[in-house]
Amino acid sequence: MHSTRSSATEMSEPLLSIRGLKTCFATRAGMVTAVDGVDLDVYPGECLGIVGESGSGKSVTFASVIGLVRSPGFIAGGSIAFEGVDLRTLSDEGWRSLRGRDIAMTMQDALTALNPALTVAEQIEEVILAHANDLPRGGRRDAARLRAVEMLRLVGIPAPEKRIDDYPHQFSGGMRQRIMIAIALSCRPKLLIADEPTTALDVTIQAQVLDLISDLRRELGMSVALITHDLGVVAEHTDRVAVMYAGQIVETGPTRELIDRPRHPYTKGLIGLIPRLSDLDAPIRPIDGQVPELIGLGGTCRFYDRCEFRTPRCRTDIPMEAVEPNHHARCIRVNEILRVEEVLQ
Amino acid sequence: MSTALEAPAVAIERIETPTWQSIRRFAADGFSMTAAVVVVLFVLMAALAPWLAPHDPYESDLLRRLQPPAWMEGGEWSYFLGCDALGRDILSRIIYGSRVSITIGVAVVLIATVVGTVLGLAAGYMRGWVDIAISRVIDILLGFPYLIFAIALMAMMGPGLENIILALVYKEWVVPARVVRGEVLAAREMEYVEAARAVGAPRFHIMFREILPNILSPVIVVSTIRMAHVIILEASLSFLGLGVQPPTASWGSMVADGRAFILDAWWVCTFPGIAILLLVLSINVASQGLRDAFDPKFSD
Amino acid sequence: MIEAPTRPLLEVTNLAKTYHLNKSLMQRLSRQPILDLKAVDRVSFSVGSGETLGLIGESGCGKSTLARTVLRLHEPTSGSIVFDGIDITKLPYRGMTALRRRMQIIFQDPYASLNPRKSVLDIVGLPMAIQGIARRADIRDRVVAMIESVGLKSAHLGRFPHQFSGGQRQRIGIARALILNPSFVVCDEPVSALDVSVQAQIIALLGSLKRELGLTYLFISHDIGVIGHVSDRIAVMYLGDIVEIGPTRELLRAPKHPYTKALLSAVPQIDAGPKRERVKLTGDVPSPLSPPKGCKFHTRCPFAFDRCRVETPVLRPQRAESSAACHLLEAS
Amino acid sequence: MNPLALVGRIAQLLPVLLGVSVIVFVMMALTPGDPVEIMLSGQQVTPEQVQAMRHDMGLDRPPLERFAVFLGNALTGDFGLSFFHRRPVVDVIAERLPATIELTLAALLIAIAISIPLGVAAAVHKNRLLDRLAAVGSLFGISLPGFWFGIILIILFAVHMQVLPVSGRMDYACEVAPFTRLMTIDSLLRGRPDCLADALSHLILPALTLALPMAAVLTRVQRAAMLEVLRSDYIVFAQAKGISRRRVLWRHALKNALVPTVTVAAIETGSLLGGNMVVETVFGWPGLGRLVVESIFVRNYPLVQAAVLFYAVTYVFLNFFADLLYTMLNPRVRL
Amino acid sequence: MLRKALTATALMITVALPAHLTASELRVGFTLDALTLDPGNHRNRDTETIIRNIYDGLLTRDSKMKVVPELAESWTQVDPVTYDFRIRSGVIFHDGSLMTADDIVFTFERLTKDGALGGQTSPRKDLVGPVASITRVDDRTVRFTLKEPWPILPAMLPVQEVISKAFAEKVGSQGLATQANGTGPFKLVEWRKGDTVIMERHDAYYGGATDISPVGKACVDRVIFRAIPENASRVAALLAGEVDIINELPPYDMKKVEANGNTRVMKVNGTRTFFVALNNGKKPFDDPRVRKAANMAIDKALIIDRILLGTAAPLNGVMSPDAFGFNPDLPAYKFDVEAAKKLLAEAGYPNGVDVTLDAEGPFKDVVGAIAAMLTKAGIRAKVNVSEASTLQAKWAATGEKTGDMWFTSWGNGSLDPADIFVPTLRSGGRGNRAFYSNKEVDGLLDSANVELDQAKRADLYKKAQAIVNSEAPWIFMWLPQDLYGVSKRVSGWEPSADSRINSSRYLREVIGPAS
Repeated sequence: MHSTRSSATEMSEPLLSIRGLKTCFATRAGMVTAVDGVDLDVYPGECLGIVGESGSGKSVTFASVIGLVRSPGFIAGGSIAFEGVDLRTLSDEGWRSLRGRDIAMTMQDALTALNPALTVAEQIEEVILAHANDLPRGGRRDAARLRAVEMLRLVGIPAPEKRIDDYPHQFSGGMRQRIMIAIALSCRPKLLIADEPTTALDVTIQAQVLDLISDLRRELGMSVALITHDLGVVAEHTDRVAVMYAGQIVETGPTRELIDRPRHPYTKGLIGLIPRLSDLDAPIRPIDGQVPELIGLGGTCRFYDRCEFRTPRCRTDIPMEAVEPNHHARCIRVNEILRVEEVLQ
Repeated sequence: MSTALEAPAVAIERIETPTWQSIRRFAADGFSMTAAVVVVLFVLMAALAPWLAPHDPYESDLLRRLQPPAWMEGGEWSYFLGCDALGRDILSRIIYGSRVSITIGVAVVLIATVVGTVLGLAAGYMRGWVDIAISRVIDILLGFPYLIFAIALMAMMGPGLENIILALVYKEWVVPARVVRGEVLAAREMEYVEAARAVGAPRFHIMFREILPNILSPVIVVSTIRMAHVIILEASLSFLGLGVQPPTASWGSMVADGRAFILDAWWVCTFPGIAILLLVLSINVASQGLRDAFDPKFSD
Repeated sequence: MIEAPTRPLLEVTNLAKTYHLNKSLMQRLSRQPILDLKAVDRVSFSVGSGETLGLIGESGCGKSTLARTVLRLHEPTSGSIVFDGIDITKLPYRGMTALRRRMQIIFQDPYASLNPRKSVLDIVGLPMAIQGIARRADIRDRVVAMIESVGLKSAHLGRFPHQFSGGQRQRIGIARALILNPSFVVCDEPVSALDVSVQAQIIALLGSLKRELGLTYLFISHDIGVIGHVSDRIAVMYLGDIVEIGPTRELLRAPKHPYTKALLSAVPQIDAGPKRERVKLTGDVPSPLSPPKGCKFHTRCPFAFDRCRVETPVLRPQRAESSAACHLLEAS
Repeated sequence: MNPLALVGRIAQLLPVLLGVSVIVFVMMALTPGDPVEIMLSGQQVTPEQVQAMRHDMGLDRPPLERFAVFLGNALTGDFGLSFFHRRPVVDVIAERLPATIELTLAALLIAIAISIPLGVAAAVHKNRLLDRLAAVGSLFGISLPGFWFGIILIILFAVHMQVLPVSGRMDYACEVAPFTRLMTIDSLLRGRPDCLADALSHLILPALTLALPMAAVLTRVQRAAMLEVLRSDYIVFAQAKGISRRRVLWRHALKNALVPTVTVAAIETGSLLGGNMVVETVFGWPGLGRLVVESIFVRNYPLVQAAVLFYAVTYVFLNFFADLLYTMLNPRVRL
Repeated sequence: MLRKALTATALMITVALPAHLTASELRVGFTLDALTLDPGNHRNRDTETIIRNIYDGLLTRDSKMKVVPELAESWTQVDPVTYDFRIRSGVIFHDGSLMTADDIVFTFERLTKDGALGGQTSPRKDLVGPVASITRVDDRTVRFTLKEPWPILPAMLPVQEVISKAFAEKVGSQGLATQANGTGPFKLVEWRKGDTVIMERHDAYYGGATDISPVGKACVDRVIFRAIPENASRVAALLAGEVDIINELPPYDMKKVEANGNTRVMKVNGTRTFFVALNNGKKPFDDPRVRKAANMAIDKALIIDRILLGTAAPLNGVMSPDAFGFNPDLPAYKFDVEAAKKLLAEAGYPNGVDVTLDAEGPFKDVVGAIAAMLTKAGIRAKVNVSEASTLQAKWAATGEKTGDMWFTSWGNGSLDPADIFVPTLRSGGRGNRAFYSNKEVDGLLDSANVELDQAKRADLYKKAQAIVNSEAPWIFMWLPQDLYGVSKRVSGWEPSADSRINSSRYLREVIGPAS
């Protein structure tokens, strides 16, 4: 629905620019390369969807962006530029002032992401106190509280001035998700990383929360990186989408175009296995096989084992290829796939 | 078809049971393995005491009363750690004393674990009045301070090895019982238990075949930790004069006897104490390794 | 009253399941409010032989409790369950054992549902061992055949659950449920813990097994897309009640109950093209511990009126074999 | 805090206390030895006097009747006369209790002061040197036999170095008017730094002996809890907010990670209270534990019964207290 | 006032200096704390030792155990059952009231009347003997009338202390347990239960027994009894100068106490006889030959030398050499393993015999040595260490008599045979652990009990001792000395055979603060 990207963003410089990002985890079994050579841009004001199954590296990519890859993970290579500054060179203090103010994050489950032992008030106020320079001296706490109440009102918590002193567990699941969003947005960040914001929610609540994020994005003029495994969510709420598989981006492009005309076999498969209510007779076509282990990969297309289009030529590292100016795919047979698709239709 | 499939089906693959994996993890942990080796050495020492001890641990020679260890003035190499107040060889008594500590530690924990596991299983799985009854008894026993309970029991039953074991078991079973009950309460809600019920598995099967194997590793881990505890408890009882009968050597009573001489014959109570510390420390280190190996989620 | 299109294999009448959350004597004596969780509140439906009845609802609506109560894994508080003409509501545990051969369950969590200490052979062979219907060697043959038919290899027989991926584990669970040749299988969210690509594999497997073995499914899910694709009929649950039940196409095309409408319209759609008219719900699902009076949905229903706050609507037949419980429908 | 929960706890206490009384009574009744004989051992006495004393102690009544009398009196707070002291049991226990409480509290404080910072630091520096040292230290701590360690401390500090007193609770020259009867606190209240120093010098060794094993346990609990908390989503989320590291650690993490430590500490305090007779014996500390053990030896039934009941009540209330703290630290739980 | 002075002094010295060095005081490291402060409501010697510094008795003993008048000026035995005590005048209680004959009558009636202690009977009743009545004859005379002759009455009176009637009636029996108002040389300052009893000088003290010089007020300001049950701790406290006198100095530590320049060992013959009771009623010790063999199997001298380090006198009978009626001519059983074996064989045990040797924990080492020696002679003794209470039950005169041997002891604070011989060796005696029964001995003891002529009485006991020696119902062991560690800062103090530490009587020349 909000799928048309304004030409303004197309022209502007990217807010966030990731090049060749490589993030590894040192495990007992060996070095797991969770993110392997990801290039990604997020433009001001846009909503970028990142879609993929669990283990595809979508969350780790953005954990790298905000500098919170959990031990034993570490960034092994590449660059992350935010407004032209390479985040990998930041000091601890630099990170501290970036997080929450310029880049904010929401997590999958607000129940675990909100500190159960602290009141909602404290959890919102501390971000405001940490970043806002415009609070009046002497009355910083009161001002922060006022702003916190405002934020809660903004995300649709009824009677926020009464409920602000409650603990997270006293709210329902949907309300908690709103509170988490309020915390993330309380310093008006330029980029919001929304990591599976609705997976833990029921559909009726999910719709409310996604609408809220979309509304706030427009209202605050921020960019959103929406990480999800649900293509339906992507289709309805993002401008552009990047599909990840086994640590790599396999396809990226404007949302509608990518869904209507997928070029990578995995994207195509993914779309094919979504049950469509509008067409109950359309069969669900499973992708055979399993996601490969992320240890010691390389030398072949990662989707090779499961691909119905595979050829011996695929047994090599495949680069991203532009199929249209804004549409890239990591497959050597993009054009043939398009043709097959057209034939089928 | 059956004849064709019988052999190869399994032969193709090496089967790694979860238990075996845990054991391999344990064996790979050098620190814990060292501790386990020390524990084994202590057990061997207890078993081979008559051959290892340089002297008769009961042979008293008043002329050697409080003779200092070998390296001190007045010491002799054949009485390496010196002699106690009755002129008995401390090293030999320590070697023999390991029998008491180890026997009691193993016996108490073994009996307590079996009893506690069965009662804990019954309480946790059957619930209802069985649970109420067992839990009440557990509550009551927990209300007693451990040592006071054991001391009172020892006063009641009189001294002796069997009585110490009983006195400790009477309260010790509560520990595995509580652990097992808690684990069972969690395990009985697991879907695999429901799956067994869904095919009509009898209660006994579910308790002992489905649930028990899954809660065994915490039980084993707790048991080893408790063994260390029980050994200290026995030593404490012996220290208070409620242990095994003299002249049987017990580390706790050796420390107690030596206490009268701490002003200058420090060796009498120092060495048996070190023996307790070493054995208990080894068991604790090994049981921590066991915990890490059996329950990797604790491992950091 | 809600008849299945074919001969009913399972008939559930006024089934209710209540959990007493504070039942200790002391809590009662101290006059704390009694917390009774009515997980399932007098529900009636039937499943026809060979049919798949889909049960959909949001978390906490009581669908899993319903499934387990139907199988007598949980004891019903009231109502009756008739399986293939036999009233099993009050059958003792041992009496149930023989019947359990014919009614099985596939669980949601592929991790918790397999005993981690048992090999595939033991897990899949357990139902046969319990039921005592085969010798050990025969069990093995049967297990091999079964796991091969769910897409595993006979070489996997001696492996332990932790050596399998989520999808493979779910296949083991399916093999276990089907090894006794049951006629009725409850699928309790069998795919919700799986990744989308694996989800599709399992749905396909369940579909083909159904056709091959002539199974009857009670299929539970919170995902309307999955339910839509597997079910012949769909029942929608809200806070322990069935609010609407009807043939799949009818229900999806023309939902009658406002909740069903909202549910359908909330599902994000991948297709471009005309969207379903959005029925926006406000607020959260009330706690099942203190459900609203009258129609339980009235707190969130955009169409609620005075009567809804007082009177509980009952399930009434509508057009085309559907039934729904809503005062609005009565009025029109 | 819900007052009903308190009522519930007290109601829960009753069957425990009844059970404990029955067990103590039966144990005492089955124990050989006659308190009168023990008192009079080796002294001239006529059978009539023995009989009179047995009558005075109520020992000439049948056991069941004795139990009924004991229960009836206990309900009114009367635990009878201590056979040996010939004074009310309640008085005798009350005299000894402050010493035990002071020792226990001191040990608890030391244990907490060691374990919480150490546990947090070990978790933060996981697998680094400090963590390893803490791990080895706590393994040593839980393996220390208290009675032996106490003696070694005495040998070191009192006998060899002679910097600390060998035993006792306070020098008699320190006359501090009793108020709380905890010597350290009374010294402070009365403004006697000399007495405070003296009380502390007596307190430090026994308290340390008791504290080290407890500190070892608590350090491990604290470390494990902290590690678990540090892995949780809310810590990542807190970091993502850009607040200071100190705040993340001490406000977000510690408040949650204290919950298990506090629970374990409360329960450990219970076992400390009832398990310090060994240390009291070694250090000549005039506490309750030693008194109870002596009383068992001399078959001073009324005192043993009352003391064990006291321990049971303490145990239940410490658990209750742990739950209370638990709710304070973890608002999710409501009693 | 004193407190004020003390505080002032304390302030003058630096805080770090131990405050106890500032006053002239005597600090006693004592094995036990007082159980109660009520002189009439205990049967505990240690308690009495402490109380005796606060309360004086009608009579007392000097360090040679001679009974002398204290609160009484003199006493006369009117006839076998009547004693008159003349009371000293002008004796002041600590609260300033005057002691009268009424106080004495009250004290002894409280001890002897049933139910006089708030419904209970004093456990000390027996120690006053078969009293028929105690009456006030005049202001200064109290008469004791007995139901039957009891020659040891004067010997027993030093262990009873006189209380104030008015005070007792005011505070009641419960109050007396923790408060004190005596006529003794020291007033109670504070009792820290389980730990310390602090007393200060009673300035209005009448001066104490006139037969024990020097007479007068206590010369130290304060006396402190501090309970240090652990032997090692008590010794360490002495060596560190924390206390001035300790009791029950373990023999092993004598060397150290002597080696320390500031302390010395003081010894006195105790009053407790140690022996191994042999069960005369049961095989194998029903045979006197076996009992004699056991006596010969023990190298008493070696044990005394090595374990007790020479601090005990070997005994051949039941009585202490210091006791009334001691028979010095008893033959000793010579240590001779071969002879013992021979006797054992004669008795029908050529292959030896297996027996159990019971003992309490504190005597473990001695008993270990005894068992080893017995075993060498063919009496294979297995040691069974139990608590005192368990053993007492096992060996009770009314019990099942299942034991073989018990290493035990019997105290005799009065040093009169009536107090040890009768209970331990008369048929059916309460302390007759050996279950020994000899009609002749019984007859001798009974006659001695009513014999008023002390010389004749002594002869009767001597005869009885000879019989007992020849029949060997026990293995006769020894009479240990009481050992005290005493600071050299204390002078003029002598230990007393009754284990009392009477701070007033002997502490005339305490050197004040060590400088």
